[in-house]
Amino acid sequence: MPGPGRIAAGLLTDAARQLAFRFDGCELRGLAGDTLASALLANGRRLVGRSFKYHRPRGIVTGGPGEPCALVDVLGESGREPNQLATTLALREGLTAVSQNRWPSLALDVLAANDLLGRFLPAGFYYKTFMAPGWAWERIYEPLIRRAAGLGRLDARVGEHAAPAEIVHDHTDVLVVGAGSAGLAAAATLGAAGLRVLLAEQDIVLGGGTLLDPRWSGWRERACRNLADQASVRCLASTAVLGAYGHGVFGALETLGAGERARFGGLRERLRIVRARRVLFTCGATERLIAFPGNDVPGVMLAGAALGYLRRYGVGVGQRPVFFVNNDESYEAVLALSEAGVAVAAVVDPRPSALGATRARQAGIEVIAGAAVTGVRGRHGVRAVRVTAPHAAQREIEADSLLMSGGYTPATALACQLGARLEWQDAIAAFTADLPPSTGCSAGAARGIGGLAAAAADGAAAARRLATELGRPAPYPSDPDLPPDRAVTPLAPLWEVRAPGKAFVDLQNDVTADDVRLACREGYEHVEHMKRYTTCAMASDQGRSGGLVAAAVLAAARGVPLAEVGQVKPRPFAEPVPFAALAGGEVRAHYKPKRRLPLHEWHERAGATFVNTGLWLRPLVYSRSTGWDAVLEEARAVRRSVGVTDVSTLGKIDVQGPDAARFLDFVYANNFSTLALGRARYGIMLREDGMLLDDGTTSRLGPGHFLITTTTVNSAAALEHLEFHLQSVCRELDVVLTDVCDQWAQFAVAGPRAREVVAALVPDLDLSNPAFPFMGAAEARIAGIPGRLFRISFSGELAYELAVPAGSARAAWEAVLGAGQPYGIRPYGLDALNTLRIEKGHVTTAELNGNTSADDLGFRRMLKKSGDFIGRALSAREALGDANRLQLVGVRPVEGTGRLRNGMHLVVPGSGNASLGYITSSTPSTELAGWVGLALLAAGRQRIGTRLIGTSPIHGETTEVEIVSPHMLDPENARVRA
Amino acid sequence: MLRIPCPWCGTRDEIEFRYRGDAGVARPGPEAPLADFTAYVYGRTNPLGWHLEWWLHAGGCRKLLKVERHTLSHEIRWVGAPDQQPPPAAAS
Amino acid sequence: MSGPDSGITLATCPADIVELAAFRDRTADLEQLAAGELVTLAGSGGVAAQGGGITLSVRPGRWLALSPPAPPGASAARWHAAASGRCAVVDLSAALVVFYLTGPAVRELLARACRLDLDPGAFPAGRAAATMMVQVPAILAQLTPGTLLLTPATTAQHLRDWLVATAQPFGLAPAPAVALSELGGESST
Amino acid sequence: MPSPRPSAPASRPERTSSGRYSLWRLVREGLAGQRGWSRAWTKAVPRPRYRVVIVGGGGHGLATAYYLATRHGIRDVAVLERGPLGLGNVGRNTTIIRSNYFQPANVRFYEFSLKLWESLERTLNFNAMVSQRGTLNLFHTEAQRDLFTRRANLMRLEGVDAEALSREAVKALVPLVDLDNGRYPVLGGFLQARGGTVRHDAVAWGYARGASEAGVDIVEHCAVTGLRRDGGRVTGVETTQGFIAADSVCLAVAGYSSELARMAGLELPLETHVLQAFVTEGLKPLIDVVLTYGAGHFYINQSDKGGLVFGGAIDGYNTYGQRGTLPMVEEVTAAAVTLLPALARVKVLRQWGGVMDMTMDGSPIISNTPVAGLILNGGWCYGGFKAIPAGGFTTAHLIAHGTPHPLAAHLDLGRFAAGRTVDERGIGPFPWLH
Ligand SMILES: Cc1cc2nc3c(=O)[nH]c(=O)nc-3n(C[C@H](O)[C@H](O)[C@H](O)COP(=O)(O)OP(=O)(O)OC[C@H]3O[C@@H](n4cnc5c(N)ncnc54)[C@H](O)[C@@H]3O)c2cc1C
Ligand SMILES: NC(=O)c1ccc[n+]([C@@H]2O[C@H](COP(=O)([O-])OP(=O)(O)OC[C@H]3O[C@@H](n4cnc5c(N)ncnc54)[C@H](O)[C@@H]3O)[C@@H](O)[C@H]2O)c1
Ligand SMILES: Cc1cc2nc3c(=O)[nH]c(=O)nc-3n(C[C@H](O)[C@H](O)[C@H](O)COP(=O)(O)O)c2cc1C
Ligand SMILES: [Zn+2]
Repeated sequence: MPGPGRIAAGLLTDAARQLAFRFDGCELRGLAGDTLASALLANGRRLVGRSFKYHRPRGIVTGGPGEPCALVDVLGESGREPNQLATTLALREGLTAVSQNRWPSLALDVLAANDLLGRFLPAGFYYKTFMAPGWAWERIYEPLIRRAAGLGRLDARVGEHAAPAEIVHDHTDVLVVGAGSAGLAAAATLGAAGLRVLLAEQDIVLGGGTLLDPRWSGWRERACRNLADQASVRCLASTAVLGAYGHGVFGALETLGAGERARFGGLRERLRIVRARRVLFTCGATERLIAFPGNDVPGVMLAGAALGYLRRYGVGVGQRPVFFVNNDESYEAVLALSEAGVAVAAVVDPRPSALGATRARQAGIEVIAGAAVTGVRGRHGVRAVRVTAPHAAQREIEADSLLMSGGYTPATALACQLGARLEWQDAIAAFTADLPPSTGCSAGAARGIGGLAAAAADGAAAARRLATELGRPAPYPSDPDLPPDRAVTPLAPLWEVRAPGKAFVDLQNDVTADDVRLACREGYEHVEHMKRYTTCAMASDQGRSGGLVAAAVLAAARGVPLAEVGQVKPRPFAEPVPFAALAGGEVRAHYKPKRRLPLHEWHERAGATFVNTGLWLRPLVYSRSTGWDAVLEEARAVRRSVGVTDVSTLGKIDVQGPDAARFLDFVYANNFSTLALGRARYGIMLREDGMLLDDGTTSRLGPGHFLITTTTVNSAAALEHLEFHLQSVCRELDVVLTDVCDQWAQFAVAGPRAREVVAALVPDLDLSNPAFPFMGAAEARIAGIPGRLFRISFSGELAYELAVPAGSARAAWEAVLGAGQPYGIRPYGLDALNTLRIEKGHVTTAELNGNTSADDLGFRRMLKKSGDFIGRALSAREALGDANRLQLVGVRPVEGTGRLRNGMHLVVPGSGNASLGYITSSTPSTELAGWVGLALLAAGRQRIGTRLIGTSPIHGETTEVEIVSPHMLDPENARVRA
Repeated sequence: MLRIPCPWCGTRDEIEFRYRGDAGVARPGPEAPLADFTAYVYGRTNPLGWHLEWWLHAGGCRKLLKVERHTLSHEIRWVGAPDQQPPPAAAS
Repeated sequence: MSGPDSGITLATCPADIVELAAFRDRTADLEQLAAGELVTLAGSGGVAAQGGGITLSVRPGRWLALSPPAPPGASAARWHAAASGRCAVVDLSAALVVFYLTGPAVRELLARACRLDLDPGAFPAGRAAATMMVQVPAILAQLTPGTLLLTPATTAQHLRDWLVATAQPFGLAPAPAVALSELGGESST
Repeated sequence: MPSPRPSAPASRPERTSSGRYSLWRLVREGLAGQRGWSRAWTKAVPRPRYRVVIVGGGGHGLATAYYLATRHGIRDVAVLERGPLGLGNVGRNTTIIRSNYFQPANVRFYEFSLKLWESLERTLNFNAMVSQRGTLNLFHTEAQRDLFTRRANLMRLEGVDAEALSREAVKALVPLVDLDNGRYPVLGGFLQARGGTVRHDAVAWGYARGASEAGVDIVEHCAVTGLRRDGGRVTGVETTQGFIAADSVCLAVAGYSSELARMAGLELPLETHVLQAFVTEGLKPLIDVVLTYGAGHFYINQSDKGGLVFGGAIDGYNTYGQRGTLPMVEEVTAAAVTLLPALARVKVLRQWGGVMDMTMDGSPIISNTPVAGLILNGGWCYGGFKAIPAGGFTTAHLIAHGTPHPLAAHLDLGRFAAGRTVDERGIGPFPWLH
């Protein structure tokens, strides 16, 4: 067997399959089934890392997810992954790990000097210095501190595509958290009652505490087999419940084994979102440390963890351990190790007598009762242990490891997240949590029940209660052969041994008992203040093994009972979780859906450059070249002859019903009941606060049938706004709203020759002005396709909008191009559309920015004089009439060469820097000389005709501009009516 | 995560809904003075406790729901249609 | 866990889709209309397949009527004529894309995006629901042979790409388009 | 958790001074076994009356007290904190300071705050680790670029630093950024180099120590349960430690503003919403600026301790629950992995929330109220940490003079009825959308 420490057969290890791995460069061997930690211990490795602040040598302290010290960086296919727990990291062939937080090497670490300076670096020292000179913090102190702080170093190798990740949604009657004896018994009971059960176990195997006691292997195997046979029960090993989120929702992280991982294309973890009617916490208890000088020296470990290493991996922690324990559970570890042939040097037990001690003595092990460990010799590893007993000289016992246990603290974090109250239990010197009954309950060690048999019984009992609550009274599966629990002597609380030297309460953040007392002395005496001042319990283990100890030290310093001090608030996540797992698959290229136009492929082939507008991909310009030339060519084609553009992204809402007109009158600031059949009208929607929400044309297709169009950007908001008001304020109205955006492809054909082009497509419609005037709307067969025709114009030219079912978009579009060919028709994109509308003084969301009122944009006359509508009342507020509000104006450079920019501010020449407003949209003009722009300007309308300075400091540009009417092109609207 | 029992669709995750704010405020009639509209738009009781609020089931049936929810425990004790009122038993 | 061999088949199902929405308290009119057209309207939250057509209801007072593809607008026009103002008729044939999923692993696949409880006990054949999947609207309708999935046309590719990618581990068999009539005439609910 | 309220001593504790902090003192104490340190602030027991009672021992309450005592010589002041001080939003925020705003009046207000931050350590003799590492806002559309250009230009006109960065410059500053990130490519960024972060807890402790030193009574575990009025005027506060009379009462209770205002019969234009934050395990230096994503709700910076601190948008429904939720985890981490794919394997450690007073226009309120003598400091939304120095400074001015400080005049309560709302992003009266 590889490694001197491998003294027995392990439950999880396969002695026949050796694996080679590297740690800090040296080749080592372990067994299949090992964790990195068990393999290192088997190889007699004690020193595995350096601590956060003092850079003290550190070893492996626990056997699971609560590990504070044995964090390593792993070098793998995805680069260098920091902060991996050696205690849960499954060993694999070729695994390469390096220790953290040391330079140049683990054995020799320069910053270990901090340890010698330790007396000058107490908790919170940095709040008291580094204050002058002011500039020095960012340049000198902070970089030093930041480099020293932090644990692992990230050096990720990022692929082109998102690494596989997935979120799975689960539903169950009862979520059972933890598969120890309590959880297994509970799941069996619930399953027997026919309830859907999800049993989540963080460990790679089910069993919990039963894995540590061979007498239980038979029971465990039967229990697992029985569960596997129950259709309504799902058992998930390697699945840690991360957080409890209320309404029966839990997050859980499933870590995939090699097989699943391969099947799911390299998927490493899977986030499960579980919805459960009830939860049963059988998540056991975590062992806690004891604070004594040197309790951080490599070789000092939790006793329960040592038992775990022996049973699970057949690894003996050290050849000559001393135990320092205050509870009988830990004697299981004492006896197991000695039975396995390990020479236990001695057991130090603060209690004068205990059943466990008697059993140990019978096994020929020395137990020093009523005693305490007051120190440890050895820096890179335990060499001897100092023991002080009353009326006895201090002893130094040669040893290579020190196995401690201060007792077990029920795992209450998840219960607390559900609002459980903590209750102090003297018997176990810890808090238990009592859940609001409607959510579920705890059982077994999780509520302080000692002993596997007792826990199993407790789990089954709790399960029966839940089953009854859920209306499925459970049968009584009598469990005859539970191995009996041994009688135990209660533990004697022991938190700290006061003696010279650093006694740690937080092994990762290097917080000592003295730091806690200092915090208290300085007034940081509330447990949450102490935490934040000392950083105790803020490390990656969240103070699992030391948090309560720190609280106890604080209680002693304050002279109040620990029950009064309480413990720091637990939060998700129960275990640190990779971003990738939380994010799931909707990242990077899949971050948001791509909303594609019915003609997306056509635009692509036509060489369009696309732009993101919300989810939409829209053709910006039919050219790959950025710059204005291509844009102006498209725009000029419209001004001179004819162009066609795809406006299918506009929101389209179908409105039907007897009260449709009344509804529109209420949601629009202008009138629609007066709109004639077959006509369209431009409308503005306000918010109740009087600001513009959206604008667009609405057409009347029937007496009780309208079609609303909204801006692309606001379409979702507008639909929601309408649905909300229809179902609340207007709920007496009989109206049906339907989003028909995806049903219709819509194209604008614009330009002096638009009529000829469209006429060719709609032979059976007379397009002459009298027959189909500006703002006409009609059902029509367009190139044989049943569709709709509107005579509306955003470009300021004679224009028609054609709507056809999206499935026929291609046919219609090509028909338009065909009909337009004689006139040199050109498709134009969003940029050209923008150029055209700016010249015309038409607004878009750049001007409808949520702070502009109808009056600001020159729509005052549109407001209904009579009748209520959304936004009417608050439009009357004094400040909305203020003449100094920002109003819409046009802007043109005085010099033909002057350039405008969006975001340019307008200031009075020579009178300082007070901004009077800013340019919202600008473009080179198709017909006017130079640039034109729209601006929102204080008292803008009064300033028309005056000159201001346009300034863009970040570009270092200024231009003299003239303020003009926003309608810079064809102000008398002759073209649209042509 | 909230799970909202939609009377039409059954209990659904919060992400399917769009919050629409306090359902305790009613829009004043056309003749009401400006002050009433100001209160309607800006005044909120914002209680720490039971709150009557609008949720639009945009990701489901697109119905507007009136929900009575506790703003600290997040318990939902009543869900109804816009024209319904929570039973007096529930009313706080 | 079903193995890769288990398989999922993904097909499109071309159909005309017309939304029939009752006006205020006039659901009766609509049922009358449907009866006239020899169509059974599914119950709320249900789907009913019958005589080559399918109706489903995921919004109170509204039904989606799926029928075999006809020339653009024809199906809607037919309903419109028949309804003559008794209810709102809206053509959504081009607005929604219909996918059809079959195979033992379909529920496992959908559980990776759909937040509904699709357990046969909770979502048996005959049930339909509107929800969200991978950030886009989705209407699920459970038929005995398989699952219908309706989704807006402009984001359908996003959902399709996801279905194809996520189905791989379960073994995806692409299938030719299926006709509505193949989806079992048997009526449910 | 059992109420950790310490058994109140019978007699009032002597006001102790924590003395001056300095490197030399650290050395002396190091040699003397750290015995010489005393409480940073005195744990006061309330007197029956004060000239000014400030409700809320958060950033703004403590800063207000500090400036009242040190700038206006008003020392007869008590800060009443329901729990232990500084565990509200000041103790749970993502610590970003900046002055890049769209409304001129806001730029001036937050810039004044930034100036106060720049000298805070020396003012307070307490190192709050003000770290001007820069705040970088990325943009992904032309429309966003125009908006940020408008803002940056305004800042420059107001004498505040702002610069536009190219894609390349963004990459150089934060190499982890995936410029093309598959969906919404980064087109560039806007940097305020003087923006940065501050060690949040230290802000509360530093102001508390300063105020206590200057004679203010800081009373913890004293919840205000009622506001006593006489006619239209406030006369004092009912508390869990009895009635305390006061000439003026200032509410600085953030998320609880409505609850307190209700005690005076007032309804405020705000709602309480939760904003969440997250932190990863400690890492060696990785990100040197405060970075905000423009195509989704996500921002991130690295604490001096090494944890990546990040957050997103508010949950979007009224709540007083200071807890995190799953949908927000998904939303924020998805944006994180999209913008910074290198973080994929970094482990998120903890998730929490804070409840904030979201106003109807997204801007704060520093104002007199219809109740004489009752002053409101609130409506801080998710941006009130950076405002603590200026908020305290201008609120102290308002209390001392009765009239608003010019820099905060636009933040009055009357603006809603009058239509003078200060809506940074034009969202409208929908707090859950701000
Ligand atoms: C997750 C998160 C991230 C944030 N990030 C930033 C950021 O990056 N930058 C930024 O500028 N801002 C940020 N903010 C906002 C900022 O934290 C707050 O706006 C600001 O701290 C609020 O002011 P405050 O410190 O006075 O509030 P708080 O610290 O909440 O103080 C209010 C105090 O009043 C007390 N109180 C309440 N009721 C009573 C009562 N009845 N009696 C006595 N006392 C009472 C509370 O206990 C609390 O201590 C963030 C907020 C959150 C939650
Ligand atoms: N080291 C030891 O000797 C030891 C340790 C624990 C329990 N025990 C004995 O077992 C008895 C009770 O057994 P039990 O079943 O109540 O507790 P248990 O410790 O046997 O089982 C609890 C299980 O819950 C799992 N778990 C914890 N948090 C989890 C999470 N967030 N998500 C998923 N799984 C999680 C643990 O991995 C463990 O397997 C105890 O009373 C004690 O006597 C002994
Ligand atoms: C800037 C910042 C950094 C933080 N860093 C850590 C950390 O390194 N470790 C940790 O456990 N918590 C960290 N926290 C979270 C706190 O532990 C705590 O969760 C938060 O202050 C909210 O308090 P509460 O969880 O007790 O309600 C940090 C919080 C903030 C605001
Ligand atoms: Zn619904």
